[in-house]
Amino acid sequence: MSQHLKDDRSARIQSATHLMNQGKLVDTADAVSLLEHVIQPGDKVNIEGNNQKQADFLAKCLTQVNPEIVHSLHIVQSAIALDNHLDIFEKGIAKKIDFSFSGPQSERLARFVKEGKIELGNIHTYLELYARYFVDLTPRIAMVAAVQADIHGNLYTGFNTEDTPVIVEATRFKQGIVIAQVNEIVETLPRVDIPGDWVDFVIPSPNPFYVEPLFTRDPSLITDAHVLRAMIALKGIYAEYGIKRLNHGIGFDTATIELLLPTYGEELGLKGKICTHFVLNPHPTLIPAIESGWVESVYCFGGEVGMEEYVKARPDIFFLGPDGSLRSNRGFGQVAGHYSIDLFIGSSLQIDQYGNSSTATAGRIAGFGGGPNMGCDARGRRHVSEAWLKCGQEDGMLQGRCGTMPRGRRLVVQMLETFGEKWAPSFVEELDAWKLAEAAGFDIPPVMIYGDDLSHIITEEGIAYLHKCKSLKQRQEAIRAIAGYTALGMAAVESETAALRKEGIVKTPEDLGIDRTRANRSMLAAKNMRELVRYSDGLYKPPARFRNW
Amino acid sequence: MALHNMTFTFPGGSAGSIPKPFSHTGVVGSGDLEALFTKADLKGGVEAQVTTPVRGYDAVWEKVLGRFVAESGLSDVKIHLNDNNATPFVVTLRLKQALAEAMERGEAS
Amino acid sequence: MTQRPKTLVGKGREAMLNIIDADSFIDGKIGDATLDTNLGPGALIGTATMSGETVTVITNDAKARNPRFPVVYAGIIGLEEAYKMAQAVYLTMEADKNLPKKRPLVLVIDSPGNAPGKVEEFFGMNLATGSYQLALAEARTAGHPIIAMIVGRAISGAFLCHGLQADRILALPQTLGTMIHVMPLSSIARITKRDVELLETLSQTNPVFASGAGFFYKLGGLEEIIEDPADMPKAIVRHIQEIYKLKSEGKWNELGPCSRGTLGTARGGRVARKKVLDLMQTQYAKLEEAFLA
Amino acid sequence: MTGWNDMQTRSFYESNARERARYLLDAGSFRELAGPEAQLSSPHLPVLDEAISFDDGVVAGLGKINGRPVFILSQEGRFIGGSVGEVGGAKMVGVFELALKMHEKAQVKYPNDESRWPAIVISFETGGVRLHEANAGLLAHAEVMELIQACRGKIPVLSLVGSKLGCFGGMGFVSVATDLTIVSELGRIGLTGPEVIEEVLGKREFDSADRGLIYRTTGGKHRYLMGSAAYLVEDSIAAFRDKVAAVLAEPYAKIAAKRAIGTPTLVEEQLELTALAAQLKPKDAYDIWAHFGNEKIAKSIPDLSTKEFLQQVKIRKGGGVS
Repeated sequence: MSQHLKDDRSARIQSATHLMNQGKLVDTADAVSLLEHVIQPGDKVNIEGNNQKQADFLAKCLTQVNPEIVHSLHIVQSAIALDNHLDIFEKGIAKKIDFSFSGPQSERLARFVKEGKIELGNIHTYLELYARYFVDLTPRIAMVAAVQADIHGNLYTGFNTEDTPVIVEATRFKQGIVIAQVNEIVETLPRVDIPGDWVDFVIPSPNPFYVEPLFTRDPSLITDAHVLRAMIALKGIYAEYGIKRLNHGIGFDTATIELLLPTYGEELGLKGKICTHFVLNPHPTLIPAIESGWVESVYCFGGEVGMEEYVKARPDIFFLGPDGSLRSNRGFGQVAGHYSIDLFIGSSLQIDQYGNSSTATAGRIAGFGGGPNMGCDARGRRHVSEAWLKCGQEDGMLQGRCGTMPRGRRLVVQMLETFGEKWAPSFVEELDAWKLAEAAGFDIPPVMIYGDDLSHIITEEGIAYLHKCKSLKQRQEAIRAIAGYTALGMAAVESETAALRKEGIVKTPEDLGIDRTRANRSMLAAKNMRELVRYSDGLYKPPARFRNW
Repeated sequence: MALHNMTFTFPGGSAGSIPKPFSHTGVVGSGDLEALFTKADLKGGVEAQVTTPVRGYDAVWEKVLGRFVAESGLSDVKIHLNDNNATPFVVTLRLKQALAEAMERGEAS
Repeated sequence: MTQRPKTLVGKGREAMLNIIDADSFIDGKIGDATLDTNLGPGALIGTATMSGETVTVITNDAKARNPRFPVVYAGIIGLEEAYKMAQAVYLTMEADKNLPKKRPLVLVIDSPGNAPGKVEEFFGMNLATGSYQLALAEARTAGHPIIAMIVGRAISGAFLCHGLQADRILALPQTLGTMIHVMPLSSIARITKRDVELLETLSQTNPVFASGAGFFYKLGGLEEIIEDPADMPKAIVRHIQEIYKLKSEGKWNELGPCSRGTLGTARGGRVARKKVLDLMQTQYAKLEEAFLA
Repeated sequence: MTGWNDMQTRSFYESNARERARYLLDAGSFRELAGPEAQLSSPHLPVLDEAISFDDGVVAGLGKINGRPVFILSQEGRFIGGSVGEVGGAKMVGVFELALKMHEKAQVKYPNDESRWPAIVISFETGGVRLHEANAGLLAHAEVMELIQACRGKIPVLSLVGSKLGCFGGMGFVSVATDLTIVSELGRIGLTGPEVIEEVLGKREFDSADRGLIYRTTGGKHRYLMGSAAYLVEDSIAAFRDKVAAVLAEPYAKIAAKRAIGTPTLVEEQLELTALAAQLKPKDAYDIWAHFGNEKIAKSIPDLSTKEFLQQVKIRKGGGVS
């Protein structure tokens, strides 16, 4: 009985040996047949779907299996990104899902859940899901993507390693089966990212796997409003706390901060004092800061299309393999983001009166990705940094929880305009996430960052230093004070706001000594993609749709 | 259907009117607006006229403009805004930039 | 019972032959010069007579297809066509260079557009259509009467290229299938994200974006609508005589594109244009002295 | 606020229409005509619920460049794509009419001093006709073409293209019909927009999302290499201004000698190029660049800086079949 998983694995592999030629290679044409041989009904299956890299060929093959042979699968994977990822539910091939993030498929996913086509397990953060791979969501079958393989199954995942190590390790070490789609078969790999004896089958894919240039922000789309918010953030938070170790998210707001370092940051004399160590993808907008000597270290969750050569040429900054190219392991990236950064800064769609925020709307199940693991105070953290300690010492409610014991605190910052597109208010009494929870039958509303983890909010009205508040009531007042002309903001009481400003819990741009009229695009270190390329000495090669020359 | 027009009047402050006969700032791009300040004898008051495709936010416009007028201390100025979906943030930003330009003496426009 | 006139859309050659004196067309010939008739087959060009007087005719031939440029067919004006048209205008000027009386150019119009191709953009379709327009504008001021006769489609860039530089523009009515516009309302609705029904309603009272000869008439976009195709030769000859007269009297501001701007205001169609021009004149008058000092 | 000197180093591409108009001219010399204070916005947009602008997206005015009177027109791409409507179109017409008027007087007053005669500078940023008032916009194009011809032999007319939206549609031929065009590598000039070409030819033949391809097809470097743009300058207001000033210091005949179109000889030259187009059947602009002697650098041309490009490139001379 204790041999069951091992025997089952051997039997499944045995059933497919006739498809193998030359070591572990299986012909592209036999891919569907292979899946029908090794996958059994009810299996937990991971189709490597990452934030960026996609095992798209295998995802497509899975839609083509005979549902009478392969059905009722339980999909456990981080990102639901491709149409094919949901097509298998329509065909009955898969039944249940546990995942992290579903950006582009979020509307369809919500519809499928509502129509009963999908049994929804849980929505996780990346780290949570990886953790569960090793506890109760271990894949029986993993279908991963790599750049190159040899006939022995050794894999080179290259620039975009992302989830591959964690998936393969969880699967193979619990007697599961690992299938890899690879862009090409070579004799010698530049480096081995996954050892061959952890991989069972290798299939050359007809096209290179799909990678989305998710972190490329064209500076020409940055507005004066972004510039003002970035100035507020730099002066009121980065400089104030001396933030050296941090994460930046995907949006234009943080891209603007990156582009203001060599200009406004320089002017404020902050070089060397802030933004020295990043945990983030290789953002093209970070190039000017790197080239101006601001940055000492960058660890990446994944790659970014076009940044390959640039990253390779900056071995002092990025983490490179022995072959000289980037190794990006999302598992380690998320751990670094959870434990070793002093500031997380992101944007949200909505913030409620208590400071809880969410990107969920009634018709979309978007998931969480990595945000919550960085957008929280890491309760298990014990090492000290200046910024962390200062923020903790300012905590207005710490005494109520810990007595006289000093404790640090991560800065968790939300940066947003009080109104979004089409005058949609960013500050609301109640999050739309409640409506989604009701419609989709969740136990609790999906919250990206909880109010008690949030330390600061930046809007055009200024900064609310929420962690300084001594009560929930005061936090609510502080939120209203910077909520502008939204209904919530209109409810602000002038005398309360004045008191908060006096206490330094709310600061307006004027309080911070920021001249709003200087907030314009001329402040950007690079105003377009071409200037980013110039900064990189021609090493950055943007994808076609971003190249305007 | 037709563009939405709003007119508001505010009590003026003590800073007086603008030095030039008129001052213009901004571009009516998507999510943006232009502001035209004109010197006018309004018995110490300020008048603001807004033209926009956006409806249903008259109260917000009034607040935004009222706060700007109060903070600026202007009087005897007519403000015209041609808006194309600018958020209150952008409106405030442009008003402040327009004021800075209007108060500048030097070069004639 | 008289036979109801038929549409001439797609029949530029037939329309042109109906306009000129019978059997008078000489393909490719202008003065002593000869055009390469293989070039730009969509542009049918030659010399003919009207009421016995020599004219140059430039016609869109929708039946021709350019073997070298695959997007040029059905009356589309391509690179070759536009340069050939420009060549014809210069040859016409050359032919009458030493004569006091300059022969008319009659443009027979039935084109859906300029060639929308990649190769055209590489080499510059803008240069080709611009060349022809400048040539026409030059010929006009050199004394050649230029008449544009819209018999089919006069659409957007094609109309600008071939037609709008004329001294006078005449058109068959919309009932005969003529199409004059930048874009059909359905496309305007799609691109401007407006309801097509709304645009249709608005176009009843404002001619500024609607399609059709009547609306262009109101805007001063054309001088006259000729109800019956049979009347085209007579009307063209009449306009040619008027143009000769106006030019001899130096009344240039009653001819050509800018005069149609004034005409548009007079017909109640382009009122803002005049307001702008008047204000600019007034403001300029106050500045002129300082700038000439 | 930012002064004239600071604005000189500003990106031309980034600058709005009024900034371009004001800072191309001598400091403090710009006088706007039919400016925003006159509130001459389009009468056709409100019924369509489309935002209006007090300048209708065109800045018209008068100023000086190194002392010479210069009429200026500057289009604003951010306002409905820089499209030409009735009011904006009329401003263009008005500027030409006034320039012709001033020219008459100037040549009487200063018969031997061209440097005191007016010039016209147009900074284009447009996709052509404004569909909301399409017919009026179309007719305005024809008027401007008539007036460009009317200025020939009298008034230098210069086109500047280096703004975000480039210069397309009918304005594509208006710009090339002037005496000469000054571009930056970011400027784009054409007739048909990329989306329409993709619609006609298919995505395989022309992918309108491939911005590099669009630049190779219509961008400043290509237009300069092909000879339809006379000068290629860096992307700054000063670079454009300096080139305009240098051009306007030349006698008119020398300026007009740079024309891309408008003479029988130039038609013959373009016809030769058209024959080359038919023969070469280029898939990409690279093929054309290589044909004109740039085989070795063709592929790297897009990445070259303006300076490197000007040093290395071989531009087309005369006709096409060489």
